[in-house]
Amino acid sequence: MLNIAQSADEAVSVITEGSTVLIGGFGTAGQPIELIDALRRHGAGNLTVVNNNAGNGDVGLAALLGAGLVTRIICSFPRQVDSYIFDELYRSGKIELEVVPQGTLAERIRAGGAGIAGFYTRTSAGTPLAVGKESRVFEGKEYVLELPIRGDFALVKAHRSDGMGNLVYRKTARNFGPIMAAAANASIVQVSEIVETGALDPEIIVTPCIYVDTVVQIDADATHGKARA
Amino acid sequence: MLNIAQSADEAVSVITEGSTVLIGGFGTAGQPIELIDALRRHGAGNLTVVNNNAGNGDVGLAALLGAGLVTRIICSFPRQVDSYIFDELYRSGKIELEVVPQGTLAERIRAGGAGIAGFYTRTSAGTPLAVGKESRVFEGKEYVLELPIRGDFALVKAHRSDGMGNLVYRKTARNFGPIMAAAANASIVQVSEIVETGALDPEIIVTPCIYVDTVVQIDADATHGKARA
Amino acid sequence: MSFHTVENLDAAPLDRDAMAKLVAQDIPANSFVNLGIGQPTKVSDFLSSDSGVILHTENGMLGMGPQAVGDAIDLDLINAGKIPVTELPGTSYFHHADSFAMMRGGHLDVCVMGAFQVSAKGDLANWSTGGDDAIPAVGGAMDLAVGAKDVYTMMTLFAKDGSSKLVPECTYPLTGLGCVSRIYTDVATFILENGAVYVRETFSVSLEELRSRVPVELLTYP
Amino acid sequence: MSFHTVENLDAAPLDRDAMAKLVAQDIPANSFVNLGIGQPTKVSDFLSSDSGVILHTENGMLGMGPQAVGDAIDLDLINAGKIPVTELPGTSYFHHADSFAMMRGGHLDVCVMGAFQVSAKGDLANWSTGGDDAIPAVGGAMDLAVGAKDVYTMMTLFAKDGSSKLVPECTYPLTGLGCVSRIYTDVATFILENGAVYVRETFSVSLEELRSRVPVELLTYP
Repeated sequence: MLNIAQSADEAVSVITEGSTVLIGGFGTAGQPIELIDALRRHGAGNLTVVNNNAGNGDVGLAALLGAGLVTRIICSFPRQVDSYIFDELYRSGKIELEVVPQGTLAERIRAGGAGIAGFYTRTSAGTPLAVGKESRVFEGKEYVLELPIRGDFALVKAHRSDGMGNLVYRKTARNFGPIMAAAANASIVQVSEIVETGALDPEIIVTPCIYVDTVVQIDADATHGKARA
Repeated sequence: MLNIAQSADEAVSVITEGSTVLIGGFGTAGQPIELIDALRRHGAGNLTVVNNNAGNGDVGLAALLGAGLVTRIICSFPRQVDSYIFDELYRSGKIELEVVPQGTLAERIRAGGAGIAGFYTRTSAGTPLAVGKESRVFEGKEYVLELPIRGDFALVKAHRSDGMGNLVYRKTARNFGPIMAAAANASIVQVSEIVETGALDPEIIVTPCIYVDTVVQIDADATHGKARA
Repeated sequence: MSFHTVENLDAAPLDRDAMAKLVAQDIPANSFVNLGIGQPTKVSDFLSSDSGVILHTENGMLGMGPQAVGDAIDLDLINAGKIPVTELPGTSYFHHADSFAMMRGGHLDVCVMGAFQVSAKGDLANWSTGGDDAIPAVGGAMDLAVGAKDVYTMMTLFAKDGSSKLVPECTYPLTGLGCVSRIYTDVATFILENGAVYVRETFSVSLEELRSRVPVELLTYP
Repeated sequence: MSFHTVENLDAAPLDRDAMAKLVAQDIPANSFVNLGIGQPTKVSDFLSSDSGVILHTENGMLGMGPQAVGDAIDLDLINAGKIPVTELPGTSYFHHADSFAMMRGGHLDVCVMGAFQVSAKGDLANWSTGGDDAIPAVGGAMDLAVGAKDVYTMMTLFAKDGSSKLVPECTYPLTGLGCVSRIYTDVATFILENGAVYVRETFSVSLEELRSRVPVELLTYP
């Protein structure tokens, strides 16, 4: 049954030391920044974080890293012009990094939610990122065996939720949200608006409520996108 | 670029002898019956058909089988109270049958469209349907290696298409349509209505136009569902 | 959960409705549930609207409502048994791969299926009688068997020839290994835990009679 | 396609805009195309609106329009380079797993990427210079390399030290094996077919000069 939290701090209060946390977003689109900030305040440490990137500037995920709460990160593109907090942690050996091609990252998360124990992909075959991984030839081409990623928790930003936790997203802010919600034991979702159950057309729901545990409404004005239609 | 056919017969005229044809639908919901009938009239034989079932009564897929055009069928549930045409062909050795668990069938088709060369699933492990298949233990449990299914053609029924071939479906008629459209070299889709490009909300499109080759509008009154909203 | 074994010697054997009602009562509130085709479909008739139970149907719907009648019948809106159904507020639709990902990924709390045989270890046989002449057809049974957190089965305990369908090892082709957690039958309900079979209650028969006819060690709760 | 090798000795080397324009002209009409971040993004400026080319961006959009400016900027609507963009009629959105399934499944006709090195066999190196101190970061490059039917690369032909980036074997870490079909550079364009490298045209340099500086056998079309 959906838990509707009154604040981001309340929503993340269940996250425990040593958890694996899947964090949605690609750039600022779909980034659950209020939840990430609340997680930093919450202070549970020794976290493994799964995100496409490794933080920008000194806000959001970068600040979570800067607070020393993350010991391992799985991502596709850590190095950015303003990823200086991650860069410093990495170079000083304070954070462990697993780099995964972006599509393999997405498919591993999807597999985690879908009960797939492993899959073979062409991506990275013959490259340094396949070193140490099992590979196999199908129809004359080499494929790499990749394993699922699951999270204890997911932090996701969606556009709207109904009272049961059915979610819709907005434009490219959808990105990792649906697959992360499905791959976590408990999904915590910030939305711009909670609408009455039945107000969302069943045909347009992207994340069915079975994948959502906690929802918190964060005032749209406080989020970083343009005002939402 | 989308081909808009003027009739079901024109739409299926590209299908050649010996093709593998993915056919959508679960029961009558989402069953592209006018396309199936046109394929029977077209007469290309030695087909491999992938469908959840093996036909009912003496219409649609059952009639296609009855016309002797199908030499192999991959499905999850061939035997039904009124699958007498299939039953007779099977018992007389005139059709080859591959039975696949329904979820494995769906996931194999999804893999076919998604460039996944194989995946490990718990489904069927330890059962007769896993005999002859490779299996492997992950975290103490046995999983079966399953391979992708692709089609030369897909016959799909959707609700609406825009002028580019973006599709939306209707209720449980969605079933196999989206994954079959993605897993075929050429997808042929019957819709109740073709609307102007831009008339479908980008957030609600289920099958992006990249997966659709040919669309044909079939008068909604001629289809077997209730009049569509 | 803690149980207490009860012998209801004076009770009649459960008919199909009574069995469905018992299963419905046992489904935890707010569960996500899949009811297999055939007899288990009847369970929905006994789920109270305030139970919060949400029904999944593997052809691509979460939040399924009761069977549709009259004008509400829409052939685009059917359940896995191909029976027209209705949608409830909060329903969502998805394609087959997403629907079975939901099952296989372990997101459903309970599924209820019929059974030909269940073994003491929870192995399930419900898709084929293995006859030479049988046309194999499995549907979603194997996916449900491995996917749901709990698999409840419904069957008569004894076959027409009087033999027990709760067996040391299934002789019919298997649907899934070690997946069944509860067996609801006309004359007793069984809880399977850690490879052991407990009798939770009997209807019309004694434990002694059960033990004489079921070739599996039957434990009881204190 | 049949080509005819041309030496444009009097032409200037192509600048970034000219290279982008050439790539845009070569993309077949009505193709589904992904333009990599950085230099390839510029190709979209030269795609005519009647080309029918439909742009995919791997963060989850098909039918991407031009860069957004002013009031059209919406931070929920960005491309893979995290630049605000617009949507065109017929746009669709999807999640990351569906987006990369579209790539990996071979549905895109063309992708255009930058390159550090390309080998004569079409191996691509464009994600890491392999420095000891480098922080690895790959993004979607490896997925694009294996997914698109045709991979076009854009680069200057020679590195700052004068060495050729078209090489017998890549020395930088690989992005994908045998995936590149065309190489657009400032001084020449190359077509890779069946393990052989053909010069399609040169700009400012002669074939003879190219052959003296590029350590790969360069074939020509008649």
